[in-house]
Amino acid sequence: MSSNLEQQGGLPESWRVQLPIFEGPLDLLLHLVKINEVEIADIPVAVICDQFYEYLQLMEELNLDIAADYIYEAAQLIHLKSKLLLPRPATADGEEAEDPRQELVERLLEYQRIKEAAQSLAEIHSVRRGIWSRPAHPLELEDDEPMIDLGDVSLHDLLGCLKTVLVRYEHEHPDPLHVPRETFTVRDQFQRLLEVISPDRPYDLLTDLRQRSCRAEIVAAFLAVLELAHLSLVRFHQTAGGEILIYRTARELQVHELEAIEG
Amino acid sequence: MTDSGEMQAALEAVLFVASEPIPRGKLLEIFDEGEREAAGEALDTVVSRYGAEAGKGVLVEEVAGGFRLVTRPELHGYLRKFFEVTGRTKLSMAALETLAIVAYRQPVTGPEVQDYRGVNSSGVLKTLLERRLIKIAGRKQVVGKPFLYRTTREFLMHFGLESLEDLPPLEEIEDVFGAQQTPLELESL
Amino acid sequence: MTDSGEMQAALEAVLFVASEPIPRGKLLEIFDEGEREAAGEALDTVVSRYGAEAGKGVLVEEVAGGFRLVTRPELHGYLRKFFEVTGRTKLSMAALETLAIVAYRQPVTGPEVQDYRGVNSSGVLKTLLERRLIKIAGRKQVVGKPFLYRTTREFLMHFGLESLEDLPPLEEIEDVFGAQQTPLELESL
Repeated sequence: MSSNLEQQGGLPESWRVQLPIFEGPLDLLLHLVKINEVEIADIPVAVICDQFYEYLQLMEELNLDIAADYIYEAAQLIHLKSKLLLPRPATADGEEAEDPRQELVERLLEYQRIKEAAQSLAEIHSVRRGIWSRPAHPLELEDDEPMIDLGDVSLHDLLGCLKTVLVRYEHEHPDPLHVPRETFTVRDQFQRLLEVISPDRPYDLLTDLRQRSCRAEIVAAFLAVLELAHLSLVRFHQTAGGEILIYRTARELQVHELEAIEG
Repeated sequence: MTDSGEMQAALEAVLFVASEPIPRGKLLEIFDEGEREAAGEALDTVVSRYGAEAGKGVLVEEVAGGFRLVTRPELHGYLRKFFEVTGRTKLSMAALETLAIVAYRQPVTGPEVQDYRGVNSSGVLKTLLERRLIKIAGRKQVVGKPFLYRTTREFLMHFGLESLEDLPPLEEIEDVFGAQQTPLELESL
Repeated sequence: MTDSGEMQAALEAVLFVASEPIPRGKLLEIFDEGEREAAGEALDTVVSRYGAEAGKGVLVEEVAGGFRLVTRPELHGYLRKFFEVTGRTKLSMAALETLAIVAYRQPVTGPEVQDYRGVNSSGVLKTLLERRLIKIAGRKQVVGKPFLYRTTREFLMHFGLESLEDLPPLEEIEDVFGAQQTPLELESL
């Protein structure tokens, strides 16, 4: 049996024509066990691992999205395969160590049971899908709103109700309309001024400040001018008429200096 | 060819599920055209069968140009009694909403609950108190000194929670219900 | 003393009006205490009468711990035709697998479901929650406190089960690696 498998190696040709759709990596593994006609308990890891990997390559060729779940499982298989190549050390009391495949086998057996259970649920479902009950309408007996049996109320319902309340509350209490307040930063003003002030052309400070849109911007611009002076990036000259003129100095602005300014 | 028994069964099933009177013609449309005459006879059989049998609680009524199944009027008392019996374990949506507010905003007062829900909630709070899902936990030291409500141990048991800390945080609503619905700004509350 | 015919009629009327399974005890509560035994017999009569008659479109089923009236499944085609709806939508294999895990291994967490299936299952769990086939039943007291899921009464109703004990038995776990295990054949690897 084993030698057959080894010769067989890859996936059957028919696969290349019709790619089955699997519910997940475990489903694929079960399928591989089936087409190789082996017992789950006796799973030939090396062969299955190669075929699993080949399936993933096929998916890639077909530009199918390979879910992370498959990749994770492939890594597990490769790890298991390598473990099996190493001789197993006997345990202290001389018994043979646990079969490294045990965990995988148990998972597969459990998954197979679940698949079978799902299949029988599917059969029941296909018959019972045809059953109709009467919609609840208590015949004008009670003018009650729909009631839900306390036994059927779960956390999910409670969360649903909370969501209803919150959405409705928000709908009935809309946020007060607010005009976003423009904020002026010293750094913005700093950069703006650096661009307009030149070494050879006088720049009139008061004229600039008067052109600002509001008091907040004036304050920011004024602080920016002080900052420029502090860093020796500008020099001032006051005229006899009281005008304050600004000139750019030769000093270069350092990056860390800009970053230090309030943004 | 559909046999009469199956026709009767099909007609009965449709009448059972429908909540409004169905005109004869519409009822017979579930069968092929060639079978409508036989189906008409089957319908008459269903109607007379419901009328004749003893121990029937339901009859076929012809009203407003259609047929419908209704309970026999003289059984009204039993139905009323039944709804009293089942009503004891039922909660209205209003009660559930209130319960959700108390759970997430406890301790909370009646007026606060009313504010969240936009409607007077004292009746619902009373129901929840009777069901032992909430309890009075003191009074709030504000004008009027309203009662403060909290959820009970029964509440925790009902929802399989060990403690209030196990209540899913509000953000998890998105996980459970999906975010594609109305975007909810939780911070705004 | 209420005669059996009236009892049967009353029970039928209640079953007709209630749209969900009603436990036997609750059904009988509509009668006086001294009459409950006779009422029990009347109930059995109603159930067997619905089962026996030909040309019936409706039957009494015992499901989720109670009795309810439902249409016979083979009439699905007629109902679909009349109401022009597809009825219950199908459940995907992924949903059925997940449902099987929750049903047989409950209470179970999302990460555990993912472990059993080998694939991320949060979307499927959400679908099942929305269809009320499963519910959140608390949190597991482990790191991350994941939600615990259980099947609902709706699940029992959907699959015609009286209780969870009626689930078809899961194939027994074979003790593959039991004491007298065959030594592993290395050449088979």
